Amino acid sequence: MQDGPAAWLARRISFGLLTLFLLSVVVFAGGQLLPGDVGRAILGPLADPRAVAALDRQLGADRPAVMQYLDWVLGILHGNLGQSLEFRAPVSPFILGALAHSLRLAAVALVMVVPLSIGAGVLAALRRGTLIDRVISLAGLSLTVIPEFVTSILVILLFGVWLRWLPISATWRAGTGLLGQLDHLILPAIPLVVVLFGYIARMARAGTVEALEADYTRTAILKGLSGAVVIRRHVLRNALLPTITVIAAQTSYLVGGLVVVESLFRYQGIGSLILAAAHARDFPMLEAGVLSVGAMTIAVTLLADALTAFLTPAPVPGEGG
Amino acid sequence: MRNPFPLIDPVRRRQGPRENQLIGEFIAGQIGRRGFLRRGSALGLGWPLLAAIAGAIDPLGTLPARAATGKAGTTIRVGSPMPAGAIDPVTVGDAGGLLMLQQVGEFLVFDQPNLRLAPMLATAWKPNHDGSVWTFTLRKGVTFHSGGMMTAKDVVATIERLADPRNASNALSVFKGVLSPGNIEKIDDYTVAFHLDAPHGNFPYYLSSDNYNAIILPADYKGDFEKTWDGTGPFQIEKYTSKVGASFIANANWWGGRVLPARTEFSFFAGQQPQVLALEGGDLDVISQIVVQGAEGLLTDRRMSIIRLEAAIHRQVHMRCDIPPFNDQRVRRALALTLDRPAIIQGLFRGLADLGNDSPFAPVYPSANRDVPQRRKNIAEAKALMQAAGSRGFPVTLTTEHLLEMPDYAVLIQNAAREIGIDVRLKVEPPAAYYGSAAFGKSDWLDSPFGMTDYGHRGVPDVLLTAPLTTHGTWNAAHFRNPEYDRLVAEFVAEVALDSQRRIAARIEQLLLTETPIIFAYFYDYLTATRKGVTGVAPTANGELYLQSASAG
Amino acid sequence: MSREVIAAGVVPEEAPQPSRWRLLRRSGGFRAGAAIVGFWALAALFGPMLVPWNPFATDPLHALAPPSAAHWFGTDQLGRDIFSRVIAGSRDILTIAPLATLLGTIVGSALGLAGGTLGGAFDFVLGRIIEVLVSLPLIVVALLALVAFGASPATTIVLIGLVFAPLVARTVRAAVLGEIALDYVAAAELCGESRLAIMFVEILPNVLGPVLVEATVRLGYAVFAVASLSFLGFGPGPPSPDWGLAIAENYGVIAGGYWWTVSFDAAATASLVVGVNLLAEALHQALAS
Amino acid sequence: MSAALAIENLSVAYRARGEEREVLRGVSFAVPAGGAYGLVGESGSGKSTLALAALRLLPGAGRLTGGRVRIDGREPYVLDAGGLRRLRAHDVSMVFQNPARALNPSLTIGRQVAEAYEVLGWRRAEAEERAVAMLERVRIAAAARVMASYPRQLSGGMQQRVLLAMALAKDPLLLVLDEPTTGLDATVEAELIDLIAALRGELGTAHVLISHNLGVVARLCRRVGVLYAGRLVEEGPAAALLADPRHPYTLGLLQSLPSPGRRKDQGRLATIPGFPPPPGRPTEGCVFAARCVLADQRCRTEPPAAVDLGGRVSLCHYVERIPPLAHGTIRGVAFAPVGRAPTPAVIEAVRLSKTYRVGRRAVRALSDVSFTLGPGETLGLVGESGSGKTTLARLLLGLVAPDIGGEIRLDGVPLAALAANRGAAERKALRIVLQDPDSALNRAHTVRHLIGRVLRLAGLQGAARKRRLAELLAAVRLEPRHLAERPRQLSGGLKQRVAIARAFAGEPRVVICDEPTSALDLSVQAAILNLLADLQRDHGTSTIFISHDLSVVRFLADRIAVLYRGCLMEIGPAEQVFAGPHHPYTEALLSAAGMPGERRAPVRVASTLQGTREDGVTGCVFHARCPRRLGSLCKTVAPPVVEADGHAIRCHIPRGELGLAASPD
Repeated sequence: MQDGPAAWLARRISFGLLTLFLLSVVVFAGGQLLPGDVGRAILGPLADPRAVAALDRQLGADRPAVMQYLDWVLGILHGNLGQSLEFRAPVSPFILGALAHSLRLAAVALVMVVPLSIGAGVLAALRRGTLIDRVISLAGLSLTVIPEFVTSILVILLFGVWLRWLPISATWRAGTGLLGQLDHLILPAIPLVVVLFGYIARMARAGTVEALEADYTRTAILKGLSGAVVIRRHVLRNALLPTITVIAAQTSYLVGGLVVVESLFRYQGIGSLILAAAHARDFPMLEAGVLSVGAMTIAVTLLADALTAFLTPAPVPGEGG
Repeated sequence: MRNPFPLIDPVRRRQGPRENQLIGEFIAGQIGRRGFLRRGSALGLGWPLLAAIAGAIDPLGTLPARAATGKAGTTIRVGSPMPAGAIDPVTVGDAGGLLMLQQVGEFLVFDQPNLRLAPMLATAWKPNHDGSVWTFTLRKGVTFHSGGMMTAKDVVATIERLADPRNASNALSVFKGVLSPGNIEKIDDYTVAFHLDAPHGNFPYYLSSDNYNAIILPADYKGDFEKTWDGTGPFQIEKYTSKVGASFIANANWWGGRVLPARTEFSFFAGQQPQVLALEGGDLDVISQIVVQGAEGLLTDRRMSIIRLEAAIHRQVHMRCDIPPFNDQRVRRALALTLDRPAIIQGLFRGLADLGNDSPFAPVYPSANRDVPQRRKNIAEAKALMQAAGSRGFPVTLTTEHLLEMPDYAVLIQNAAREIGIDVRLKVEPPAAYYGSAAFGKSDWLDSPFGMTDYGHRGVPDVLLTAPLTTHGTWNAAHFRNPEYDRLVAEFVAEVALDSQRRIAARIEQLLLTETPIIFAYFYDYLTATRKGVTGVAPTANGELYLQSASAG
Repeated sequence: MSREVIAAGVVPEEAPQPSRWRLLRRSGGFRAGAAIVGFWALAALFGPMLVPWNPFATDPLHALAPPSAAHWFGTDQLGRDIFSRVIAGSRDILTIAPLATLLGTIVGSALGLAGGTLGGAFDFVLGRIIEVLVSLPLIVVALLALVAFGASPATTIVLIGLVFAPLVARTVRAAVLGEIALDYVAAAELCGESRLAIMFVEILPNVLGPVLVEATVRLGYAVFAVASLSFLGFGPGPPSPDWGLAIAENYGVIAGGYWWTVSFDAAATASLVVGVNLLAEALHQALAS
Repeated sequence: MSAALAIENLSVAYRARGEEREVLRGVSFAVPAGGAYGLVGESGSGKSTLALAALRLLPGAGRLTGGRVRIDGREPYVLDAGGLRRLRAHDVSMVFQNPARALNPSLTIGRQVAEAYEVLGWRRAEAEERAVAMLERVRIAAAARVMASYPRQLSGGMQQRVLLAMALAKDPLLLVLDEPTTGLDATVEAELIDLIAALRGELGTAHVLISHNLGVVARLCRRVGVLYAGRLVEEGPAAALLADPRHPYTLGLLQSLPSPGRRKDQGRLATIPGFPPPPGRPTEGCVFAARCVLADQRCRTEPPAAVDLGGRVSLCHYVERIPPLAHGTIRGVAFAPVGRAPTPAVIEAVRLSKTYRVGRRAVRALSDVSFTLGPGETLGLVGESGSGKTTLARLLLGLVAPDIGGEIRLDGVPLAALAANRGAAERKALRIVLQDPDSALNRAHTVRHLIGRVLRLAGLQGAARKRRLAELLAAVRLEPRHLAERPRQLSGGLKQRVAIARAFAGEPRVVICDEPTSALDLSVQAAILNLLADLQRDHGTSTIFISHDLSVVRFLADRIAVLYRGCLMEIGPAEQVFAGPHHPYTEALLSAAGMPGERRAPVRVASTLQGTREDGVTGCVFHARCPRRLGSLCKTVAPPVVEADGHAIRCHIPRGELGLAASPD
């Protein structure tokens, strides 16, 4: 926060916008390399070439690519995300719907994993060197790297097919209450919890160990404060700060990276939407999907940095020298 | 419902020409069940014989008349493929899209599972002397969901819309060279005449449920089907969410009588695996179509029941006849002889398929000829042919799509070909990349010397005979040019009478066995899976699902 | 002894620190990780020759047979021996993942070194590229590229490598900035050493520790990504015995009781990634101490 | 009244990588109620472990292997958790070396100090009132503002005062101070020492002070114990022990201190050969035998018994042979005094200034400094942290460019501002030896590469290079076997020798030494100072010796310059600067750096709250803290520079009235 919070915020936001623009150009360039064309993608392989040409003309997919990109950018400036070629309908309802789905699943996963992993991390630190510490560290370490589809299949089999406790497909029937929706989201959230548990627990443990061994904790103990007060007032506050950044760093994965889980649990998240749009060469949908994930990640990272900076005010400029 | 004809053929051998003529017309659906019974008895055929033939050929009778047996008012939960893009009767071309249309829309004629036509929105249809003009009489008292009555002007407008090239209709490839825009004549409010470009014996199939774009829409349809969902069928739209699912409610004033279930719910799936798990997990009652490969679990699961429909779904393994290494027909025949077809059927489909005899005439087609000897695995003959052709084996790349069981079938071909020295390398691509722009020179499908392509079920073999094999066929991946073959196919297509169709079929099958441009190893059954206790679910081999008499008990 | 000599007196050395390599070898995690990864590496190299059945031979009549004496892991839908395929299946993942990581680490380190030492515009651009890539999930980037360029081992390697490069660069850049703050860099500059010499002779040796740790961590992620990509159908095509592909083809069947078609491939994938991660963790501990 | 702290036969060991390493063995001493006991020892002697052991604060790996500790009769190792907590809440306190890390960064000072009172039972409001009172008692100005600020907003001195307040809140029986003032500026250290002494008088708390600085211990403690390699080698009344040591190690320590007036031309410093042993090395016999002048076979095999000398104890077989050693003159080659006339100056700095931009504010690190350096001459540069001495060094080396108007001339020829733009010869002429050898030497390279590279860059090849390398090794007293080793394998002293060898490798004209010895142990420091003096004599190199330690500068420097907040306060021949007249700031520095045995009237500067920098001040930068301030004159008018035979002073006060040093004894 070298030159005051307002300037810092402005700088970070401008960087964010620049990155988003860069992102849209990269996606536009990438989009051109997709094989086949929209008309063929909709009408199917055996459709009559004349029909394909007519459909391309109708959708305007036959215009030069740069024109399509410029129109799309103009649209963005007027706040409309453009028209999906494949569904011939405005893109925004699809994107918002998919984003809402992804955020809901991400929220459920976070609500399950954050307290669990931070609790485990702090416990492991408080009991460092003992068996429980090794078990938590090893579990965190190995679970984190197991690909989601391995855990998902295990979870589907165990809870969905054999025990039948929870529904397998994560898409709830229209009109089910919040609790009903939650019921559908627990199974797909489990693989995410398994992946994220390791990251957060390890960071929480490292932070707590560092705080426990810090001099200011020794000062607190020497004041004769009780163990609980020392932990609560001095250790935890400094220990859990870095975990905020770690959790924020998982945003792009949590929001857009769950293509595997979405396909297994039949859940229409933003990741699958982007992949489908790529297959169908639905350029506006693809661009809007990628940018929404990008914007979401930048926003959350910005928020996390601001929160961290707020909790530990940076040194006053002009110190030392 | 196995192949009905073995039962009938011995009977027919004992009948005279006129009786056979009648049976042929009844089989070809040119006369209704009651007409057959009436004229058959007039010809002196005994009542028990007539009933047996009628029962074998048309067990369902006209669909609606079936007695509904299950519990009323239930909700049927169906797993179906994800529709590709917007639901639009004119452009739809994928299984997911057609299933949605078919829930609300109806066709003039219904192509039953036994490939027999039954009246739907048209009560009767008859050709003129040479089959170049077909006249349809429409059913009275049919209302659209939006309230209007269905009359000839709606039918004319609908078919006109499909035949017009400016409308990017998927049905263009069906009507090409058959029906041109402007030749549809409204005789009166309930009669329509179709003037064809050339005589077609099987034209009614082109307006049947076989051609999924041909659901009848109101004349004033403006192209916004996803908002109106306006059809005449037993169900009306309740809610549609693209990429997620759809739900329909019973249509109280459906012309076909009572609709048993209160609601039906469709959930869209990107692949078969999640659907199988959902059915096992109790989230679904029905899966519209499953393929044996990957769903073996359902076949042996006591809690599930499988509906099997014999069908003409098959894989065409083409070998380009115009360039080496397959320009010599002896090499092509040698390769065809390496395949152990019964073992392939057992391995890939658990036996749920018919043997293919390297021609489009699937056993399910009434016009297919039984007498042509079935090709079997014969390595000795194959090696002899290779010797005769002066070839000691060669490397070649088999290009195919990553779709259902095709990659595994390619692996089986790879191992079989190795027995006569042909070293096959596999190139498996996503379907979109395999088809490319679906034009010669710009598509792996049409350019590769050795390729495998998936073909869906069709009510009649006509399109399968013309498009992939005739000299100017648009799908002629094998680059097969044989004037003799072209002449025979033109003759077959024009023929109305079933018996003459079967005579021509025999000569076509014989020609293709010698030339073997394309290997047809199997025609696998169309399978629908349901939970035990779910009754009245009526699928058809081209992907439709009639649920008006279904109940989730 | 004159005081002069005493003053210069022989000096007792500090107890030499136990070499990091011996420290590493003693840690349990390293031994376990090395055993697992070693096994799979051997399987990848010599597997196809040693396995009881030809992984590609099909036997449709004995498809989906349960584990038996003949077929230890049972057979798959085409009657192929699953045990042989699991052993042979390690070859794909163990060629693509390490090569991708190698590419990513080399390019990443070079970028990180340059970014850290040059600073200014280059560093700014590098920072923005890193931000773009971090804001996009790895899987989505991979899928988009594979859809565009068509899935082949080469594209996968280049793709994962280039996606990892900026992430490696970020770590290396941080380490380089740490080194630049030390005086020996200024001392080198004063002695007139060239910028390149400073980067590669002075700084690089001290940054190799973090690079090595980052590389092993990236290897874990690479294996994770390659397995996921082949599960989604973008890995090697049939008839490859690749684990992700086998799981994708068979997981629908296990509900019907054919559990063996998926469990051994899944166990193999899980064991490999855990093994690699144990190595990374042990290395990290050894270098950090 | 039982002793505030009684330690009998205490032994402590650490578990590291499987083996058990003993750090303390058989330490016994007692501190009466209200007493003041000093513990002296170098790094690795175990003094901090002793303090932590006394309060049962040993880290996880540490373990008490023998002996008993009693605080006011109660035994911390016997008390249960509640008892221990009560002991800490009411009777015992400790203050550590690094104040910044001992305060919780995310809580305000007020919260942390009030907390100490809340433990005693006061309610929040009452506790805060008492906290403010205690802050004022430790002489913190604007206590209310400090209560609301965060720890890192305070200077080192301020932070230590807050910790002291926290420690004394409970009015403890025993206060343990572990290196409380190390790392602080001399003037700040002096103020803190006075404060601690005053508080002990007022509160009657027993103090145990741990330090490696004999001066500080002499000023505060009545009794002193000397620790070496985990054993109390000597113990007794402070004054007697420091004046008349009865153990070779204590004697060696005192002799290696550049005592007042000692100068390089009067002969080399006495050094204790070798280096302090790393903690936990098992030794039979006397621990000091390896480095002791008197050591013989008996010392190396038979551990010495404690010899009682009446109120004093010494752990040595030959106690009686120490006094004669103390009075013998130390032979050694004296340094020929350098020719006074610095004709033509090697280095000439003209009006050097440097302004750093920090965010929106400009901080003037150096303003208008000019001086000359003759061939073979040593210029001592003295100043506290923030005085700009390091900035000056970086300017000379060309690592940083001076503000416009400043210029550096080598042999009369102006040098380019940045090293990059200077010629190879010019770059070779200036070399630097830095404070922390770990940072200055690339830890990945061997010693051969570190030194050899400079030679290669200087153009020496093949045989010439090998010969030069051997010469340099001998010059810095390194063995050829060290060539193959990496910095990680060498001790602090050895590493600094390598750095020095590298600096002298290219035959530089000027070597700048920036605090070369402040990171080293006392006994090792002397050897390095002798080495620098030798090299300078042998190579005729001019040196600029930067340090905050006046005694070290006095030993080496021919001329001394005093810097304060970027301004040159005083410059002149070493003797004249030490004798006086002094600039008020120099006077305060000299008084703060009081040597053991030197009586000097305490002159203290007023302490100001860090961060109240008055930039752009027109008058003297020292006016805010100057005890001899002439009202508003110093604040507004820039002081003139008055020069008399080479000794210039920048001050308004006429030379006659400036302070003079007391007669050196």
